[in-house]
Amino acid sequence: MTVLTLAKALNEGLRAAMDADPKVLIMGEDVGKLGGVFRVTDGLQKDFGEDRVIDTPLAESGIIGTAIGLAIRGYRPVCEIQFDGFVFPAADQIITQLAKMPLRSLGKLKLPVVVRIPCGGGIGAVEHHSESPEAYFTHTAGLRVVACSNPVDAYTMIQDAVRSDDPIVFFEPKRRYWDKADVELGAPGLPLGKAKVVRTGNDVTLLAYGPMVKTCLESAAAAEDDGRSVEVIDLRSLSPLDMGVITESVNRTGRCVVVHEAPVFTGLGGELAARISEACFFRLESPVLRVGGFSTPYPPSRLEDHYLPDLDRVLDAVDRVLAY
Amino acid sequence: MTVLTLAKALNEGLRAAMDADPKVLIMGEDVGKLGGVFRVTDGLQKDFGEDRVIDTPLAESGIIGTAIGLAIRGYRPVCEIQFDGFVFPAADQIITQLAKMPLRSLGKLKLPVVVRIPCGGGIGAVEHHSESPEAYFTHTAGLRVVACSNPVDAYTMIQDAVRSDDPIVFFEPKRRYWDKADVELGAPGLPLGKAKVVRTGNDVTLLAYGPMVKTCLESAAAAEDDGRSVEVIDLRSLSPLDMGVITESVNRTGRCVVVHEAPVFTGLGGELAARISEACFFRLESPVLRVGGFSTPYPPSRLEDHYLPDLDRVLDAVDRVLAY
Amino acid sequence: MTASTTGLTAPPELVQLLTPEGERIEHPDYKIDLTAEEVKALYRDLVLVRRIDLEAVALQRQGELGLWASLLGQEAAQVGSGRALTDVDMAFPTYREHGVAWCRGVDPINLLGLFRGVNHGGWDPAEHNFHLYSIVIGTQTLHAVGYAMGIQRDGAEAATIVYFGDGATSQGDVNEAFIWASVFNAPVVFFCQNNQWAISEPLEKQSRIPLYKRASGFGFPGVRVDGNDVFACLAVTRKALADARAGQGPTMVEAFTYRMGAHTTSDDPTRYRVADELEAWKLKDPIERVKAYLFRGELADQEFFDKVEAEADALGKELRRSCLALPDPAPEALFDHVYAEPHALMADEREQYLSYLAGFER
Amino acid sequence: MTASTTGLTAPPELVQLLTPEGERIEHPDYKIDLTAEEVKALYRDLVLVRRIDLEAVALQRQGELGLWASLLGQEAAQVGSGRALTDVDMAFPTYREHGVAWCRGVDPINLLGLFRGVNHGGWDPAEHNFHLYSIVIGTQTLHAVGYAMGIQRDGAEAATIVYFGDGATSQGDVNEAFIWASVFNAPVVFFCQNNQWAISEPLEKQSRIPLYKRASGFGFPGVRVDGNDVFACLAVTRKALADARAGQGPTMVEAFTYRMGAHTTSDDPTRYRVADELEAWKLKDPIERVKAYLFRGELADQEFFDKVEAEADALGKELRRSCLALPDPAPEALFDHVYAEPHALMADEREQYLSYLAGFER
Ligand SMILES: Cc1ncc(C[n+]2csc(CCOP(=O)(O)OP(=O)(O)O)c2C)c(N)n1
Ligand SMILES: Cc1ncc(C[n+]2csc(CCOP(=O)(O)OP(=O)(O)O)c2C)c(N)n1
Ligand SMILES: [Mg+2]
Ligand SMILES: [Mg+2]
Repeated sequence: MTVLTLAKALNEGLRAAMDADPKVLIMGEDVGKLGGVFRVTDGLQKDFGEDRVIDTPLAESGIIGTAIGLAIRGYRPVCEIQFDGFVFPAADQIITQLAKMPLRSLGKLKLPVVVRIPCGGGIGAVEHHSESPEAYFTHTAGLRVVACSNPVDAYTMIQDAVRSDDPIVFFEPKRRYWDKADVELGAPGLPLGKAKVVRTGNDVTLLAYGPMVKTCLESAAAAEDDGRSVEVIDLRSLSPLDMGVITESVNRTGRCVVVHEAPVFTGLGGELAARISEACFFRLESPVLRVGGFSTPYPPSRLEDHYLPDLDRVLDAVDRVLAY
Repeated sequence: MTVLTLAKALNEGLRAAMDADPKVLIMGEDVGKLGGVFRVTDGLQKDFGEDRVIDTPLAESGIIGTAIGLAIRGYRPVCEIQFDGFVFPAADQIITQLAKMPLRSLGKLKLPVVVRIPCGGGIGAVEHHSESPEAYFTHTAGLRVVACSNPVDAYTMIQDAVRSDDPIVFFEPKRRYWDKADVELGAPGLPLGKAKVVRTGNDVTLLAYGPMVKTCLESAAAAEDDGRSVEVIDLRSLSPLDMGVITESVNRTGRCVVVHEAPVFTGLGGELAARISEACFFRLESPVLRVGGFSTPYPPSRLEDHYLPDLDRVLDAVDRVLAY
Repeated sequence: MTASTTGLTAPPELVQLLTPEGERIEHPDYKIDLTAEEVKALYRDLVLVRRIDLEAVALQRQGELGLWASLLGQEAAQVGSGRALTDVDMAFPTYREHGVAWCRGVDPINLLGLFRGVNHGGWDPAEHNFHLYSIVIGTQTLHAVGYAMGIQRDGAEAATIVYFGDGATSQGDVNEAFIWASVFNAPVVFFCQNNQWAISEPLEKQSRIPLYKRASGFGFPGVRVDGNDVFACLAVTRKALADARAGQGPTMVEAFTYRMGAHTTSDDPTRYRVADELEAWKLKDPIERVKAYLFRGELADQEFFDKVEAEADALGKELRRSCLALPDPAPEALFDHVYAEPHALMADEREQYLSYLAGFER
Repeated sequence: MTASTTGLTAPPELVQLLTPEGERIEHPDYKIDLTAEEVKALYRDLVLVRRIDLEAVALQRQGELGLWASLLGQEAAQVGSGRALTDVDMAFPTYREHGVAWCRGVDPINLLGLFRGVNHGGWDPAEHNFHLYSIVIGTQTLHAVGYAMGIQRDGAEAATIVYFGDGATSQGDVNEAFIWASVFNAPVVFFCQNNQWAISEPLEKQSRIPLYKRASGFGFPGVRVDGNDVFACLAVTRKALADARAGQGPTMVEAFTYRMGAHTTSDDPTRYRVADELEAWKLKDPIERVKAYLFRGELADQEFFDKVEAEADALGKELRRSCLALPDPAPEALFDHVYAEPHALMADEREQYLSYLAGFER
């Protein structure tokens, strides 16, 4: 076991993936000498060379578009989008090409492209550096969307993502990059599509992913002091959802709160609430509540503590579902 | 009263808007001599000149980006995106600029830009010509999103949209372009943000917008033959939602089905289901069900009848909510 | 913007090896030596490709296809460039490269399947090194550059060609593709068929200078070729591909041609362009000049022309037959091939829908 | 890719009017006649702008700003171009144009507010004809072209200038902006500050030829100017703006300069570039050469320099004071200005959140 930060766990995972398969490439802005602005690709260009770790021109559409071409030629590119807010110039290549080309080819083409996106707020950044654009991609059929929340998952999930033959949007919780945990290098993890109960409880189910898992765990711990038994599920896979784990839990607790940083309106929380409301209709003792970002652009950093779900807002929602 | 097709109603609405305000411009691919591929801008360049009806280079990001610049200079551009599937090259300008710039300016800038998008399927078209991308925009704070479903609304809604000081994504149901109705030229309509009960009923509420309103009305008529009283609401405004009209209805009927062509997963139906489940928790006798596109890319046209919600699928959902 | 600034009148910089009258001329940079058999083969390609196109237009008119994008007038650009490719080269088309598809050996029924709506393409790009059609303008240029970067990494001696139109040159993606190709010195040929129109918009809406000059702004060569001259298109593309394979990086080829038909079968060009233009371009027909050349040089006799005509008739007939025989996809095809690996939601939706359908049978 | 192909060594095509040693030289196309007072005013701008920047860096180090993007080394490019603008011209900046903001009369506290995180900009673009900062690379180039198209429609005699970096030239948007500007002959000056780096990536990752040549591919003039020479930047930009106002369309200006500091205060340039380069560019400092020129020509005395220094000290102090005094926005500001007109969801969320907050006070 080695103690690794989440960023370093991704780095080790990428290294393992590159070692395992010479077709794996890394491409993006500043991923080479700099090792990426978060150092996730630190040292990889030095060890694998400029042909496999490619500093690209400053153009996100170009990054995804050429990655698709490389994938058609048999490569497995892992693309870094420098910050969440900069994925939109690549939206067309992701939505109309990456997601749809495998079907267009009736399965003759596989596009094993991973799009890594550091996401979320809470780091005091300027505009466009704190967003949570996952719903744009979960709404895009043809993509898989996953989010890691801790170093252990980060290490195995990135390897699984690289190994998958489907295009994957891979969200990394940037404010958790420096969180540490014991990671067993070389060991496999829970499969990519699986949700994980990260804390068991009986009264309420909290659903979260990425940066909000930690927040929910802290909320659950605080709720316990008030005698409330809160279960926390780390979704890990946002598309598709692991509905089995989710409904088993909510059918047991009868109450559910979904927590994410993205704006609530048409966010993933709506999908979860709708599905759970249907799947657990006779067991739900309260509506599924959602705690998330407001329906505003991500605010200036001096307001982000108000914008982001935190322990208090999660507990407030727990109170409210319990009050039904 | 004049009998107009939906396309012609939009044309008359645009003409009225251009007459009313010399700052109103039209821009897009083929909007000039050709009058747009659906003829919505037919004759406008002839009457208002090339400076006000601008055939643009073939670049959607350019269309929205320059429209923003024109709006900063005091113009009110109405942009045409030729087909739903071609809005994605403009995603960045819409999401990071058009939607966010007013807040960035703390309200000093208004961006009265209308982005017209012919949307939806059912016309036997090739790939990218039949999509329903509304959820990408409803999830984008800073935008208003509306959809017209009939000539009467089309005529007034497009004028209201042009008059609004907020950026608006305006969806037009392309397979209804040739539907006709009596339109009173010069008359105002229901305000842009309002939903409309287009058929009253007591047993189930159907929520729809754009092309699916007609489908739902037909379903409601068919259901009546089976003795079921189905209410149909045309949302008209997708963001924000007119929740008052919606909850009043669902609280009355106790049952609700949302219908849209877009894939269900993380679509607008999820948002509606989540909100209604919360707002009408004690009145709902069944979960809110959703009928929509599958979680696949829009299929080849020989499969679209299977993909698109139709009378039978809507009735099936009505049966299912009534079976609870 | 006058016609001459955008080069609507044939400019001197145009590479031409065969005049509209079928006269062979020489160009210092582009030598080509074709045997009679080779010229006849090109003629045959041109005729058959045109026939495929005409048959498809007819099928669309009769409701058998949802749409068709005709290549009428662009046969030489497509056959010339298509025949310049070797087996190891890879081609990325738009939605109009039926002639290139033909040269790559792709059965035209595949193209008809797409426009009929039975699938979105579905052929195997690797089988003939011919990628799927791309409808979102310009996207394929980046795919081509990425593919070319893969060729570099494989150490292979091969090149990529990517097709796009005059309108497409305005898209960000196409310009990004120019940048990547130049920065990475990728083995790619940018083959722009300037057919003068992007639906209803004339070239002036996309550029105020001749398109081939765009390349110079990115630091690689651009050349304008008579797009109705199959010899010139072959020679210029061959050289560009050879340069690419030899590590000399990208070239942009502007094939100066004309869209003789409507944009697609849905379009009505009478709304935006004058008949005169069309008449002028008719005199530059890509097939007639090869025929004249063959006649003039007595390289082919009437029997040859008759044989090609008969072959075209047979091809058209066979295409019609196989088009009508195309089966509609089964409903469960909705859920196939969206993902390469098992997918829970796909399985759910599939099962639910099939059981819903089964309900009707009961 | 060698340094010389991308022009990392000063190439002959560089427009320079003042050498690094402070010697005045002439250029046939760019004449400029500056009085001593005018030169002194430019000197003052340069010094004050640098001071604002240094103070901001210090404030960031002390935790008062979340981030700062330093303009160190780029003062001449910004002041030269900024002072070329007339009141009616409009400027569209990136996130680094603090010097241009200064020239436009924007109070620097506005810039600090953004980097402190109290807002995303918030000044009134119309007040000083200086648009908001743009962080998403390249987006503002299209805004500038659209604005210029508005100028055309107004029949106004004005021009637009848009700033962007060497890295930005790779974005699709920037190239689309070139196309639109050229097709519509829009009155816009594309001012590219080539500071040799896009975060850690050297120019070679964006282009294999000098950037100013890009313009030729789009059919308008490009010119490279010594970006550390405030006279040359002023003269070249003035001419480009005058051309634009006179209906001659766009010009691209590449200001050849160097980013002396880190990309932003979050960056660590030691990971990717060598100290030598920095040392070489120190000799080309934009302020020193004006000072040398003023000295050499006895146009200013020590008193003048002292006065400017004192003014800079006062400005820095005042900036610090006003930065520390910036109030945090109230929570309800979250919901303000998202929409211009009343919005039901905004009102709901606002009310709910404020009543939630009120719960803590009870
Ligand atoms: C991104 C995008 N925008 C718009 C369209 C609609 N459209 C289809 S073809 C076309 C014109 C293309 O012109 P050009 O590139 O010259 O190619 P041509 O059709 O002449 O071969 C347009 C605007 C599209 N397919 N993709
Ligand atoms: C679309 C987009 N992608 C990535 C970034 C992250 N980023 C910020 S600045 C920068 C480099 C910009 O380089 P250049 O254009 O040369 O300007 P400079 O910073 O040197 O002034 C990058 C990649 C961004 N802001 N926007
Ligand atoms: Mg064309
Ligand atoms: Mg730079």
